Amino acid sequence: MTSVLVEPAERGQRPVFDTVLVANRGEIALRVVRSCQEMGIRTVVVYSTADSRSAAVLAADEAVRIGPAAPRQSYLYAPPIIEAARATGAQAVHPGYGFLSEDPDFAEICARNGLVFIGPEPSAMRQLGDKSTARKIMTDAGLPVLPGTIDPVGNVGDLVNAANKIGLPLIIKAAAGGGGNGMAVVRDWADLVPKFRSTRSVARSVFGDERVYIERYLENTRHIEVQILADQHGNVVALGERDCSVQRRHQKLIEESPAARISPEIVDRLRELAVLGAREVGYTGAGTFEFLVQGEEIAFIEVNSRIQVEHPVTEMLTGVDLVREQVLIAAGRELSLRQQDVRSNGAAIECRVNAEDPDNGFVPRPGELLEFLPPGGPGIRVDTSAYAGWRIPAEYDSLVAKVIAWAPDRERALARMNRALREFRISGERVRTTRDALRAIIADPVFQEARHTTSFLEPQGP
Amino acid sequence: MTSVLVEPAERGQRPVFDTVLVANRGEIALRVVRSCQEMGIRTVVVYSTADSRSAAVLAADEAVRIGPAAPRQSYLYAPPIIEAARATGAQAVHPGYGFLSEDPDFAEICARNGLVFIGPEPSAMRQLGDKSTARKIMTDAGLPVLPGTIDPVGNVGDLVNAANKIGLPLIIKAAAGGGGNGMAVVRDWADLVPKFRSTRSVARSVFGDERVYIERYLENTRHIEVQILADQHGNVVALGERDCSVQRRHQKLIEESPAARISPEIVDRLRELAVLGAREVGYTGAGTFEFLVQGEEIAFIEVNSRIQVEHPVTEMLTGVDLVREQVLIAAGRELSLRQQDVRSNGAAIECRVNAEDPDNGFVPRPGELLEFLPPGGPGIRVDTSAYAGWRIPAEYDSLVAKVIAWAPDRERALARMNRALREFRISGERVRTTRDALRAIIADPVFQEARHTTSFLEPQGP
Amino acid sequence: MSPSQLPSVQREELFDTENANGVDSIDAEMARLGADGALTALCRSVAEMARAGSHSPKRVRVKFGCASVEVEWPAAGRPAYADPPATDQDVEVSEKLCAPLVGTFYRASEPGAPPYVEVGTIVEAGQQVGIVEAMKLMNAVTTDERARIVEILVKDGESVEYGQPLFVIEAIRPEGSS
Amino acid sequence: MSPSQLPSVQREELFDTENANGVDSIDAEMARLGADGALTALCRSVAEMARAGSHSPKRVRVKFGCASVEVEWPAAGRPAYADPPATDQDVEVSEKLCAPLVGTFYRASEPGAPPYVEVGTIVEAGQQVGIVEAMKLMNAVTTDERARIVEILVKDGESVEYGQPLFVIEAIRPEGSS
Repeated sequence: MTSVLVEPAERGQRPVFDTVLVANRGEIALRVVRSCQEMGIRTVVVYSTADSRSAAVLAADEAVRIGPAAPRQSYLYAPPIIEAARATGAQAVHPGYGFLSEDPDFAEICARNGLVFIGPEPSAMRQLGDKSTARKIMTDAGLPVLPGTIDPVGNVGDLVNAANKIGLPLIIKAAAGGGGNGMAVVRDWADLVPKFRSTRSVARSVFGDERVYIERYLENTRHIEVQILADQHGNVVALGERDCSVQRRHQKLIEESPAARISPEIVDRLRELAVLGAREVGYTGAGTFEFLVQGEEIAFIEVNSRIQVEHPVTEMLTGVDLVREQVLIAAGRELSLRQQDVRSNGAAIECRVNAEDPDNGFVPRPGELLEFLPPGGPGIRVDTSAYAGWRIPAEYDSLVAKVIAWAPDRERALARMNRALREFRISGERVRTTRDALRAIIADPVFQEARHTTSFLEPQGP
Repeated sequence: MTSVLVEPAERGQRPVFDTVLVANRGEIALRVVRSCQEMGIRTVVVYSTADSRSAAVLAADEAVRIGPAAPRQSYLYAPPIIEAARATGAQAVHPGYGFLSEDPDFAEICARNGLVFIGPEPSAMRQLGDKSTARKIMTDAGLPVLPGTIDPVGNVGDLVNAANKIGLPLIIKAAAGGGGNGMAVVRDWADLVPKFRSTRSVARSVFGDERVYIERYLENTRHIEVQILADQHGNVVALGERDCSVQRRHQKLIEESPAARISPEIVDRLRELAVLGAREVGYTGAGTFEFLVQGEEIAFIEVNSRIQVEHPVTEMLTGVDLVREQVLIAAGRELSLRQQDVRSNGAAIECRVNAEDPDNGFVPRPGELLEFLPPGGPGIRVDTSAYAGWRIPAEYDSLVAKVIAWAPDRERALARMNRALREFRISGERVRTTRDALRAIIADPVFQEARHTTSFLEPQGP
Repeated sequence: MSPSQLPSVQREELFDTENANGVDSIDAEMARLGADGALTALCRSVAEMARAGSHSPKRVRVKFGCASVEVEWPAAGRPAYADPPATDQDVEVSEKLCAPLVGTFYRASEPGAPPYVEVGTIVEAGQQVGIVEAMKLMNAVTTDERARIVEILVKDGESVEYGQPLFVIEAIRPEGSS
Repeated sequence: MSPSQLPSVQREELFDTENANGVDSIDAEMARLGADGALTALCRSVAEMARAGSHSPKRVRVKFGCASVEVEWPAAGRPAYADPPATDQDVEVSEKLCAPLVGTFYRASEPGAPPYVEVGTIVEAGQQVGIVEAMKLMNAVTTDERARIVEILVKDGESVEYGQPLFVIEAIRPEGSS
């Protein structure tokens, strides 16, 4: 069944893509399908055998089974995805987040096969994907980075020299790492060399790249990021910041905007820096610049060159459909939005309801959902691909639903989120979720008064 | 389980109600529960035996079964509702829409029992509930009304005299009528007396009040209404208009705002008239002034002295929580919003997904919902009390879910609504819904170009 | 009665084929069949009636003297959140006296007065056993038949909902019936 | 369902003949049947009732005197939207040869060449029966065992998904085996 509507905003303009292939799964695949359908674009969703009845597959115009459940043979495996695009006549590929979304090789394979990769140029992705290179470029562009090594640390001698200059605590990071993996915090000189060795060893086995670098580790910081959009015509717009300080296992659990108790001057500065950085690498598409903020101190961490899980927070505040903008930018359109047109209204917060056990280190607890009744009503948006009777696959990440609450101010947004989480009926055999843990965080005076930092859920530090 | 949050916006202020009783069912009962919970107010939902497992009952802090399925013995029957309020310690009663919401006697019973009725004063409700009286008052206030009789028409002689002055077509309306009942359009002089007699007869038997009046009938009009809020301190604010021209059986099916192709001057005039009329009757609470618009001609029809089904359209545009405002006004608070603060952003449209058969005059087709997967994602709000496995009771109205779509402009709001309706999976044994009929209307060029009128779905007129 | 209504089948309804008061003779007849034969006859009837319907039954309960058998089938393709049996049916359970409306339950005509009934009291058909007060009106709770009060479920002065069970009673029937 | 499938029935519980209620003649008759006879009668009743439905029962409750046994089976019926059996299992069905990856299916080595197989062709284990082309690479489709081609499900040049059935085959095993 195809949409009966021609995308109205495109009337009289040259057509955007006729068909877009979504190379992802879960809620983000459905999210991309939604924007494409609203634009009058036909959608093809690829799926593994574990996702046969996913909501994205049900909603798409067409679906192609590309492999077994194992990501390496399906969502991480380029050949069947390209083949599916060819077979269905897709002109563009949206990679979502995770999987192949930040893989410059995949972007190049798409290009070689005549497919538009909906994301930045492979060269920009390649530079930003390597943390050492990204640090170097952003330092050149004038972004503050934490004291640390620009070049990877190759041996213990260099390590000790650099560490002496930087001081403790410091963090050892794999250059190829990401998503909370391949990093270790050193608080004691005795741990320096052993943690250096173990991190290199992990980096070698997990990322196939043993290079690590070190930098000052800031305790009790806030993690603030800036959403940008950049077109192929040199226009870069910062859409606003998101505070993602509530994390478990270095992974975000709650995101909100505006960043509470962060001064407008700092926020403005972060936006300016993000735009500066994006121009420096010739960034195109939607992207996120991540920073640590401690008092008046700002430090650039990294760029995520894709759509973020938490992008709806910004959409709720600005009314901008970020996935739509990604598609338009990839099609070569000029941004219709200028910096001075960006309006942000009220406050929004996102909670990630994951199939995890908060009482046991947030270990995944997937299974079949017997009861699934997401919240609704005023100010509530839910992005999910789950439904009652659906089995959360054990093979992928544990995100089940994103609940986003908007209200005129932060306090009411928190009250609304609390109401929504309370209303959310979700249960299943063996399934446990973060729902109640999220409610507890929302109700915590530390969070309510915005005195939380990245160590809020992990008081002993990572 | 009670909310762990104190309503933040009320901090340091004198408390609003501790407990509110919701004297309604279905999605509006859940809607009221939601706002109350966000305000830190405990909620009690009353329910009939047909609604034991309704989503409102599940979400409420407490629920009291007040009678069997028949409305006259439950939702329309004051004694058990008052008793339930007493037993649960409620201080206020929210009547929702329909049922007892516009019954001044019920409002008085509440007052006599020490309960705050969340709605206008009984005197205002009484005046506005009688169409003849309302016409008189609004004419005095300077609102244009269609040529017609101010006083009810008592006999055939008066009827013919009045009809000669007014001309054809005209409409005969029961003074006590409402919701599309008790009205007849006369296009032919031969029909005048028979339709007068039959309408009186219907009015007598249905409303227990045979008084009818007549007025000019406008064909091909737009039905535009204005949402107002008025506090007990003389402040009246108009929050914006809604176009509700798409109707079946004189009942609304699609509502949107802004009213497309209606000049800003007309919209401004309607807002001014609504504020004028509200001041005239000393209106308090949330209310809606309904008008017919044809070209530059405006005619006041009636006031709905309660929350409307389509109130989310205005909430999406303004960010104002209308139910919250109702509660605050009933508690004696002054409106925090002034006319100059009202901001309206983008375009919103609501579609009513009813359990009805569009191919057979929209007759109700309730039953058990086997599949129920409402849409989500950006710009979509769903208000429903349904879920998979729930049986839509045959005893009540056929509304199953309200889907509201917001976007920066009307064309994108329509595209978004089309996407959302398409995504909406709803089915059940014997159940039929308006989903596909709504999609067809959204896709109709007449509607897309906003050339529709109240006779859009009934080209032959009512 | 249609087979689809089988879940609420009462023994009397199933076998009272001749007249409303013929319970004795049917019971006697059943007794003559012997336990085995009677059970066989009973279950065959139930099974046949169940098969006759266009839908499968959801639950069948057969009560026979001190023995009862209840079989419940899964709802075909019924998703989560299925409604429990409607309360309209719950309140029809003959062994309970339920509140006729929302209000406050009282066991006596006024404070300090002796309660209408105690556990073990035998009441006649139509006899008042309690009061539900609503909106300052006293609504008598009465029995339909001669019965013994087995249990009093609600405390004096407690709020009750519509249809909330107040008493468990046991009907007392003429000798020979059960 | 046969009585032997009644899991966890405690015979001791069933035959607690101490009866709180007055034993009428039927009950006395039941008692006289003895433990075995009564059990048989009850189980037959259950079995008969269970068969009345089109599905296996979800719950069976047997009450006898003051003893009761309730057995509940896990829901066999899945709720709406249940996953169909995973395709990982589908592709293991021995009677079908499925696509090893997404691509274009070809019956012959090149355009104009004779097809690898036709319906009725008998192929040896490991023999190529078709090609799935993906990313300009030719992936051979082969059989695991000696078999006869029963049906060819996909046309030459058609796009196929991962795991999509291409051929129906029938294994040919040494005589004596089936």
